[in-house]
Amino acid sequence: MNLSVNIGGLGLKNPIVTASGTFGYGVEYAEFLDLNQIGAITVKGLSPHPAAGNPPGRIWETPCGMLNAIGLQNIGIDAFINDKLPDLRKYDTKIIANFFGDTIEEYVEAAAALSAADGIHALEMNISCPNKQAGWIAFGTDPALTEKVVAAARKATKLPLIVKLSPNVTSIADMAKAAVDGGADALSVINTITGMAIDIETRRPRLSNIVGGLSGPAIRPVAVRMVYQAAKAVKVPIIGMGGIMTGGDAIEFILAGASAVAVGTANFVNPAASVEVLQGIKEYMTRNRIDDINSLVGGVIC
Amino acid sequence: MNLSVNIGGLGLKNPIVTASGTFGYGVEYAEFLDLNQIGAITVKGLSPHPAAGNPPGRIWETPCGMLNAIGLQNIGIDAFINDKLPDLRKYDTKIIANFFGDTIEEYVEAAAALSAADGIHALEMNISCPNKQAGWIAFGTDPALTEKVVAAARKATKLPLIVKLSPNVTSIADMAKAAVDGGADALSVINTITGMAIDIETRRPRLSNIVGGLSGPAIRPVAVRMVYQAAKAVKVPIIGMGGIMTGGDAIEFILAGASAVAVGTANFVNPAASVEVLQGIKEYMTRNRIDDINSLVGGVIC
Amino acid sequence: MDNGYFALQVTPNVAICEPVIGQFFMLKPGEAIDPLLLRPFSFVDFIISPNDKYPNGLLMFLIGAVGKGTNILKRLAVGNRLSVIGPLGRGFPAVEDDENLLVVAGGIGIASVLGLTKVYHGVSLFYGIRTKEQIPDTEWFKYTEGNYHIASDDGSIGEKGSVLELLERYISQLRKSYSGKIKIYACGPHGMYKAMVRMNLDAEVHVSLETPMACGIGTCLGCAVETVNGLKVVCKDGPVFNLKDIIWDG
Amino acid sequence: MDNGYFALQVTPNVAICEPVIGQFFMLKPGEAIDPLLLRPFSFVDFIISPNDKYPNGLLMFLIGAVGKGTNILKRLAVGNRLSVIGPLGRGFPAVEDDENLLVVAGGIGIASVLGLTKVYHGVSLFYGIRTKEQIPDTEWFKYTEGNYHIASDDGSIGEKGSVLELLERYISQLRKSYSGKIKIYACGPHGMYKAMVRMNLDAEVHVSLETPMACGIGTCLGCAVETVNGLKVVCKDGPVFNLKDIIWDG
Ligand SMILES: Cc1cc2nc3c(=O)[nH]c(=O)nc-3n(C[C@H](O)[C@H](O)[C@H](O)COP(=O)(O)OP(=O)(O)OC[C@H]3O[C@@H](n4cnc5c(N)ncnc54)[C@H](O)[C@@H]3O)c2cc1C
Ligand SMILES: Cc1cc2nc3c(=O)[nH]c(=O)nc-3n(C[C@H](O)[C@H](O)[C@H](O)COP(=O)(O)OP(=O)(O)OC[C@H]3O[C@@H](n4cnc5c(N)ncnc54)[C@H](O)[C@@H]3O)c2cc1C
Ligand SMILES: Cc1cc2nc3c(=O)[nH]c(=O)nc-3n(C[C@H](O)[C@H](O)[C@H](O)COP(=O)(O)O)c2cc1C
Ligand SMILES: Cc1cc2nc3c(=O)[nH]c(=O)nc-3n(C[C@H](O)[C@H](O)[C@H](O)COP(=O)(O)O)c2cc1C
Ligand code: FES
Ligand code: FES
Repeated sequence: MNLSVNIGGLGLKNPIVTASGTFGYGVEYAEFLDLNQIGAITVKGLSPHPAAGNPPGRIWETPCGMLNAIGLQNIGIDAFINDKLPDLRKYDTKIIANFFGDTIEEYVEAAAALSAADGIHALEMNISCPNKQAGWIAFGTDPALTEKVVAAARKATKLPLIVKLSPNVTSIADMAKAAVDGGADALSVINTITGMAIDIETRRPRLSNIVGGLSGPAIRPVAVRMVYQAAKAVKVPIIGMGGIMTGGDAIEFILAGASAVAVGTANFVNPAASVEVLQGIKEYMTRNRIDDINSLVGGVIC
Repeated sequence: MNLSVNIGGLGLKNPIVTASGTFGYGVEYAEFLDLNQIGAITVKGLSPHPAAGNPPGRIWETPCGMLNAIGLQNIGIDAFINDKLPDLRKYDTKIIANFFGDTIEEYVEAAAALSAADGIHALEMNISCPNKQAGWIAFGTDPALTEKVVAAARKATKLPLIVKLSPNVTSIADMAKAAVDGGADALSVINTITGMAIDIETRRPRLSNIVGGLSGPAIRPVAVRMVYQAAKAVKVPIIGMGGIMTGGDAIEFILAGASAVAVGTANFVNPAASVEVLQGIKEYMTRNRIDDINSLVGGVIC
Repeated sequence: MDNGYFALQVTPNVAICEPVIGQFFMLKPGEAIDPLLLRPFSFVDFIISPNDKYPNGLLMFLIGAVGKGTNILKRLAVGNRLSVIGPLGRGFPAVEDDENLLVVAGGIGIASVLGLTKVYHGVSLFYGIRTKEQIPDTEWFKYTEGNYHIASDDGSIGEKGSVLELLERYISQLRKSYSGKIKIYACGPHGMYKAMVRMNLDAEVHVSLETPMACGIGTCLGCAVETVNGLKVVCKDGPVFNLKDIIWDG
Repeated sequence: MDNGYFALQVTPNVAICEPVIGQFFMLKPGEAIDPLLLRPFSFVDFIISPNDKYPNGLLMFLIGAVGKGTNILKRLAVGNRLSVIGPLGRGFPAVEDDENLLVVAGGIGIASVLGLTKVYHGVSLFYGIRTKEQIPDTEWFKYTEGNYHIASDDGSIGEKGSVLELLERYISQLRKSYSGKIKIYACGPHGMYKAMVRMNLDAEVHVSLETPMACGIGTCLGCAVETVNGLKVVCKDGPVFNLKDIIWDG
């Protein structure tokens, strides 16, 4: 059974990736599962300088989902490279560094700094966090600006560049095209959907940031649709994500057009979710006599 | 306790509305609840001519939600006026006629025909159905076209004109402004979010239309956020909807900025959901010593 | 019963209308919002006249645990509460004295038609299943007075093969002595119905259709099927339809 | 027990590490995806050494049914399976022999600190509740050797009013004879902690914080609190913090 996939130059032994922000810096999960078993680990979003993130009131559970407004808290690229990467290098899995900046210059700075480090196999560019200010959000919602910031980062790295798209847009196809025009080797689809919850007793938003990002099974139908639409719009491979809990969910994304899948919120529900999703994929393939996972990609019959 | 609200000229005895497409033509629910108790009934979307809708494979349940691609099947405006409206007139509740057309001309035709009938108190203009073709979808996603089609319908009716917005947009605030600029007296926020599900055994989409609209509790955080953003962008009253199951959910929308709320998918789960939501609102007001529901509108403390 | 099917007894807390075989009820699996929608189920039997033990009668269901909702129903304990709406839809039409009724069930479809054997005592039942383990208590076939015919995919019970072959043979046998109207009331997978269409049986066939449902009362328009008379909703215009009226896709 | 609190016993199917009082476990209410996330709970007691009945020991929880997840836990039947992660976080620091420990609980906070009375036999417990009905079995207070002080909002048990007043009086009494270090280990609503800050108690106060959690292991960064040393995550840096380190908003 062939499970290996190629994501814009990044070869993975299997299509299971962990979603950024839901798997820490990876090493924290070593006690719950064998990290060597998963295709790639995407680490928490990194910025050139450490970021404190939003004040408390950062998560809230909603029907079959959760809102988060962590605000991209992270230890910064230098600390990641010095303190976390040496440990990560010990595992036989690919490391995808998710990154962001507050300006185009910072995106370039981040891409360059991460590319210089040893043991990072690909970059995932986050232009789609719903917890940032209106100006920033345009990176992920205005196609012209998307193309511009992606092109700038593209020049700063030779690593496979994956651009992570926001679902909070009218046309995911247009955004996908803009990212590819900017030079993306692959796309991650989708980041969280902007949502809000209010405590009716205190009348305050549940999140200090007022709005946050919705993730989990609740958003899966939206994510599958966007993967389908993005895959029809561009030729680069797609990492599909949004509410994947089981192998069957992963197959749904692959049939819709994803070449790999990322497990996100499910890691909180079960720290070993990623390997269980992989197991489920294998069982499905065995049951349906499928030799090569790549033969399923985009296989939905419409 | 004052529960009455005014939605752009439409006076309701209480803020409970039924969402279009989830309450049939209203009369079907008379055996499950006292229709006189609800503020308004919004009927299934009507078009100038009867419409057959999409082929079977029209609904599919998803985590805490459901996808539908009914495709706006309806008996047509004439049959509604002749066969359903006489029965509806017997009830002491307001009737909102939800309508759509395939072209601007048809929108105008529909608005005019419904305005001429006796017993319709307001029109809700649907420019936001996710099961229509790309061209049609622009009515609800391109602000310029939104303004244009709303302005055309505006001229065809003297009834309060409520415009129902699509959540499948980058900026709900821009869409809200466009609808108000076109002459909307009020807004309904939100229609369903476009989603997709695939049967991994047959590899076929669960819906014949491939994509459909996601509704139910899963989408509530997105709907609350959009009501909040729309309410900040425009001054007209908003009917909030999306996953309301309980009185508490309704209060969340009201605090976010809705002047009334619509109960949709919940009617399928419990045909008497609308009156139970009303009951829950009353209990909340009693417990919190609130005399006037209007004092809660937009009351979230940010 | 541990053959994949389980029995569920519901004691309504208000009086219910007497249901017709082929009608169904919507049941909510649990109080949670996931699964969100009620699920449609036919009844296998009911007690309608109030008695001391069941002041509002009793509804009996036979359910196959196939997914999320049915598995929750399976785990219900005595005393758990359920939301129930029904009886809904249109059941099997009445059979006249001069008509010959044959009942056909495929798999869990037995749940929808078993009641016919009680109403029409001694009627012939044709039952197709995958394997012996799946069969509910044969006690259930008592009203057929021994007049039942089983076929299983693996031959572990009854004849090996398709129950439709048994049916076809039975009909040609019957036709030797009987020229009146034969009615077939069937419930099974849609594939079985399509096979029946191809067989062009010398009988009037009524089948109970299964589609996903949301409202169960004809308002959501979600359970539509194509018929020669245009789109119909299974929950209200059906679930029982004349087989010849249905337009099958693919 | 029907006072809003219920007891839950969990028999792990693998050996667990010996937990420190103040640590917690994440429990998944049911197999469903709604509620989605595990819920954090301290333990009131545990058996760690394997015995015939409990080969992997036993965990005992005391839980208030306040919402969706806790109500599902309340309805669990013997034999139901649960996902459990733990012990997690940092518990209450060890108390030295020359220190005087006082334990304070508000409402269901008793669940997190009751274990201290077993570890530090005879320690003084201060317990504030709304009303008599809420109180768990007084049998639970046996390790205090009678040294417990109750206050209720409605005066239905113990003194009427705030348990913090009892505490304050007790401390000033104690100070007449004792000048060493007094440590207070507390668990209760955040309002109680803020009141303790205002009272400026002559003691080192450690409290267990409660926030919504997703991962419970420090990776989601969702359970952050502001401290004088910057943002900390409750699940890993806590849940026990020195009260003076916490920055309260509003
Ligand atoms: C009128 C009617 C009467 C029925 N009577 C019975 C009965 O007496 N006993 C019984 O066991 N079942 C009966 N069914 C089928 C039953 O409704 C489904 O098995 C049930 O809804 C599946 O729910 P689930 O949550 O377990 O499955 P899901 O997790 O929702 O899905 C599991 C599988 O079931 C299929 N499915 C989903 N909804 C339906 C549906 N409404 N009908 C058929 N398949 C569906 C899906 O395609 C999927 O493959 C009846 C259906 C109808 C329409
Ligand atoms: C370290 C720690 C230890 C705890 N130990 C215990 C214990 O031993 N016994 C016990 O009964 N409870 C304990 N709690 C609180 C318990 O986790 C919450 O009561 C529970 O998560 C609520 O879940 P729910 O689904 O019933 O409520 P929900 O339906 O999710 O919400 C109901 C209410 O509970 C509040 N809430 C939600 N999550 C939490 C949370 N994590 N902490 C506090 N309040 C919350 C919400 O604000 C809401 O008002 C502890 C919490 C923490 C963080
Ligand atoms: C708590 C949390 C933190 C996240 N942080 C990041 C992040 O730092 N960078 C990023 O690109 N995406 C981040 N995401 C988005 C996820 O990577 C993923 O795109 C999204 O959650 C959808 O997948 P899921 O439903 O499986 O969680 C975060 C999600 C969650 C729930
Ligand atoms: C089965 C179904 C049919 C619908 N039909 C219509 C329609 O005809 N016109 C319309 O404007 N909205 C229609 N809607 C959208 C609802 O009115 C509502 O905006 C949406 O479902 C969100 O609310 P809810 O989550 O409470 O259902 C339909 C929704 C469903 C589920
Ligand atoms: S289930 Fe709603 S119309 Fe049939
Ligand atoms: S709950 Fe995830 S960091 Fe604490």
